[in-house]
Amino acid sequence: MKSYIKLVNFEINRFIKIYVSLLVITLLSQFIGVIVTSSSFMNRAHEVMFEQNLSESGYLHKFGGIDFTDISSTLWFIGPIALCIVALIFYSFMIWYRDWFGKNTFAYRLLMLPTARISLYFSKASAILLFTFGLLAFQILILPLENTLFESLILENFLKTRMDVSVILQSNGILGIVIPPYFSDFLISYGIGMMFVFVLFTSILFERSFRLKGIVLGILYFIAAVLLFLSPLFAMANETVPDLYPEEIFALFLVLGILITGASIAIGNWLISKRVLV
Amino acid sequence: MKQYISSILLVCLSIIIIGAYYGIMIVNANDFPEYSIKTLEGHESEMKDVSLSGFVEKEGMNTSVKITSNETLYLSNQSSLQRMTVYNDPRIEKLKKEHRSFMRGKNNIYSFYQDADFIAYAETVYKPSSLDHSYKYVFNIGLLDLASDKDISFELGVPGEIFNSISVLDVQLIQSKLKVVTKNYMYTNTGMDEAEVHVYTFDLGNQKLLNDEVIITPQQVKMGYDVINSMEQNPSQPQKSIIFIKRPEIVNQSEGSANTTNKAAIFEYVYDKNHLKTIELPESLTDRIVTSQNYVNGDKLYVINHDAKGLHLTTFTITNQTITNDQTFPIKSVGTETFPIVIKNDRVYVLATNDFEENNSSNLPPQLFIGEMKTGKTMYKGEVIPKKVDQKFNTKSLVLYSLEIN
Amino acid sequence: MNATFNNRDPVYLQVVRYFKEQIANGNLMVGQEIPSRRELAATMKINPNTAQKAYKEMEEQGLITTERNFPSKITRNENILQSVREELISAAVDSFVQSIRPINVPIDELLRIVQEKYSQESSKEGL
Amino acid sequence: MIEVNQLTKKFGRKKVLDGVTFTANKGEITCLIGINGVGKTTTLKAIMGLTPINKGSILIDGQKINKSMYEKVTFIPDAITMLPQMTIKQAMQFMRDFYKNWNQERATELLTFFKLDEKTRISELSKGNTAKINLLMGLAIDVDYILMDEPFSGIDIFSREQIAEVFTSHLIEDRGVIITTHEINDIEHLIDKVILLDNGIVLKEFNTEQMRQEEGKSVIDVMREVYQG
Repeated sequence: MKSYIKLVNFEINRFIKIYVSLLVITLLSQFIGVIVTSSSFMNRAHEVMFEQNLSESGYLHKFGGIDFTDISSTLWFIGPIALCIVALIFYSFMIWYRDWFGKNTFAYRLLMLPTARISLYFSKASAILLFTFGLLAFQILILPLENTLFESLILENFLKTRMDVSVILQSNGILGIVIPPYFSDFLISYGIGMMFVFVLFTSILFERSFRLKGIVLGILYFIAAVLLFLSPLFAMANETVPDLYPEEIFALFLVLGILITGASIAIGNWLISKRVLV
Repeated sequence: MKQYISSILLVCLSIIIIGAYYGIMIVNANDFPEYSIKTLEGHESEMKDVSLSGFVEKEGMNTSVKITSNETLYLSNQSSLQRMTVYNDPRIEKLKKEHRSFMRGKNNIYSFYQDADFIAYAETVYKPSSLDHSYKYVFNIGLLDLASDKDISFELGVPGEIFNSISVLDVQLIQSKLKVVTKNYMYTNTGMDEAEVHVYTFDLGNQKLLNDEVIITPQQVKMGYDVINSMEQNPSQPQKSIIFIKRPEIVNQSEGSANTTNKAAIFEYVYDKNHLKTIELPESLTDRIVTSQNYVNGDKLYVINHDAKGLHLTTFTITNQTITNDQTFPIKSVGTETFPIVIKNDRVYVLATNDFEENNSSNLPPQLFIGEMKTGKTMYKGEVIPKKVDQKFNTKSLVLYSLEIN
Repeated sequence: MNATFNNRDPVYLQVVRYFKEQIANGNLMVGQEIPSRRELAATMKINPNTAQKAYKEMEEQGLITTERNFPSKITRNENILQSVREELISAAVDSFVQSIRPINVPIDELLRIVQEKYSQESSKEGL
Repeated sequence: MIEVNQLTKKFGRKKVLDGVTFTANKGEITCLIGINGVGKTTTLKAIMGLTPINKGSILIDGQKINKSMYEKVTFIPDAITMLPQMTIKQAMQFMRDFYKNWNQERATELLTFFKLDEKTRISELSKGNTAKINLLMGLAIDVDYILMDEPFSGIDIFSREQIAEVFTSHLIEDRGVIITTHEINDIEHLIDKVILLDNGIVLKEFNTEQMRQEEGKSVIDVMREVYQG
């Protein structure tokens, strides 16, 4: 346990510089987005009002106002979120491969630590999870600041509606998925996410253990896990399977999720303690 | 300790911020107003059995609400799982609880028949045939014997031509035969809906289709035949007949010639006689029936219209083909909207909802009206208002759409 | 202490021989403390096990004495020291004779040359 | 004692090790010599559980390798096992964090002996110094056995001398050492035991002093006989 915590801490420290850069990029991009979008909206509004000789209310009647959804749908806003997601997915691979590649084979050191090797597996998974939650927390933290800035840049009358954080999160497709409105949904989404991290890790360990053959095994394992997890959906589409109640489907997904997670951890444990190569 | 600073910050901030966010969300979800029905007229005891359902909107989120004389019940603090079923028909949910295995995949309340001994189910499903993989409608029929808890189910192809879609109007079990009334839409070249009403009779013991009868032809349907909804709370209960209304055609005056179909009539299909009976309606109902809300309860046909004067409710007794009651209740409404209405125990209950459409500027709270059928007297009038004034919730936040009398 | 060893003779015997030479030429005095096994291994760049074996051999031959918890010392037994000297001289002379004999030098001439060379080497070393 | 018994390892269809059997004792320096092939390194990795084996058994003081064994036996590969961005100090801190029997005193002693500065980053080290740090990381754990893969290959003469000096010092004493090499010159006098490997099998196993005494042959003589004759 103690060495697990040390390893998690170690993994976090290893990525913290890039991670902080991601946060800074998000912060800058979103704030610049707020400023650029709102000031260009106000400029355009004044221009149009001047050219067409419109009053404020005339303009608003004709063109409408602005609200935070106009900000949160811009690339300034969505871009860094997408970047963070891609970066974390990419790092889910790199968190393993960086220990093997290059002339410094840190994998030797890690695998020779006097601790159960599954701690490595868990520490890497925990690090990914913490990075993800950190990003969510950061977004939730800066959103009200961005909203305040936005409302201060837009003249009161041009503001369609005032929105608070939860409304902003739900009004935006990507944000609504990333930070779901209900805590139970949050647990479900990130539970599924975590399951796929484990599946991915085990696939990577297949590759690290059996190399060329392992690539095939890893990909097959990943596909099998995905298909198995989605099998209730196939069952629902199948005529011969009796119709299931929503709670049964939910239970099925839950059982499958636990099963796949458990299997991934068990196989991962076997691979990392018995089969892995350096 | 210094080396742990990033991790500690990351863990703590994540937990605190995400925790706080969902904490606020949960508090907000509980932060819905309590509503009460404020009596404007009449005596409160009249409305103690009334429960009103709808939803409250807050910041783009809807949550279901049930308002009774003494409490406001929200369904928002539900888990994801509960939210999956909360919008389902409560009558179906009740059946599902009682007959879990039989009720699998059965969702349409109009497809059910239920009496003391049996639950029957008939629906039409569009699926590929096992022979040539062309899609066709089939009947999916099930019967549950409540005494033995045994059930049978079978599938039978819908005979005849290929239909565009089929909807089940009613299912009845009459003398061990299953009667399924459907409205079958046909493929047309004109793009117009063309439909006919069938009654299919099944022999459940031998799992065979005994009879397929067209009771209302496409020509008749085109002229305007509708099923009259039962006032009963549960469409699955035994009925001896199904009633259709024929709305009179709007006569093209320039044609000149008098049209005999230009007369309101109802058709009663009596199940055990396999017979469609035409019952003419009095002249006084003819022009009203075009826009009316119509309900059947037993042998009573209620014809309901709204206008500036109020709610005009006429009771037509089918067995002796006479108007037995005719009252106007003072419920004013804009346009031709239809309100949820329940007639029970010589009372008419009306939920005068506020407006669904955004651009309607009327900002009145929903009203509950209870009138006495016999005398037309207003027994109760009240409005649904929040107990406390809350800026976040104006009257538009509350949308009620159904009314139940327990 | 510096010695070079060949790869074909057992290293421990070469160490013993080195010590004998040092005793014979007086670099190691009677009763003098000698380095620990480890120090010896480190300075001579040999395996500590080999050093150990060399010391054991020297103890058996009586060249060094080891009392519990004390560093090993060169023996005070004059007889042994004398025999070491004799052994070395005799071995060196043996090999010298063996290599000079094929040349067939008269013994007088040989002794004269030896005397000259030997005093030259000694005076060089003296510088 | 490390007992390697009938160790067989295949890469694909090729047998890299085919029934390799030998023992390495505590307090001795055992040298795995092979002039080519990957067998030597694979053997060390197999002992450390860093590569699965197809057949055979490996016992360290009678036990199979497990997590607590890593406090008893350590492996020094020919590549540096620390992150390039770490300073030597951080690398030592890492070891100290994870190994109960990390001996900081000895680490400091080695650092002084190698004349290295703990503020230096791993990435800034020369090849010779990298090898020294590698050695330091292994030697500063109080282990019973040390396995080293080619500690002398590809580094400068002075670093080689320094490393060789470590072998004869108290840092090694009483521990069991297995080193691999393809080049014997520098260390001929340092080793107790030689295992000659070729094509995945043990060609000859002998004690160096015994070989010199009984047959008057140097290690190279034996190698010549075995590999060429």
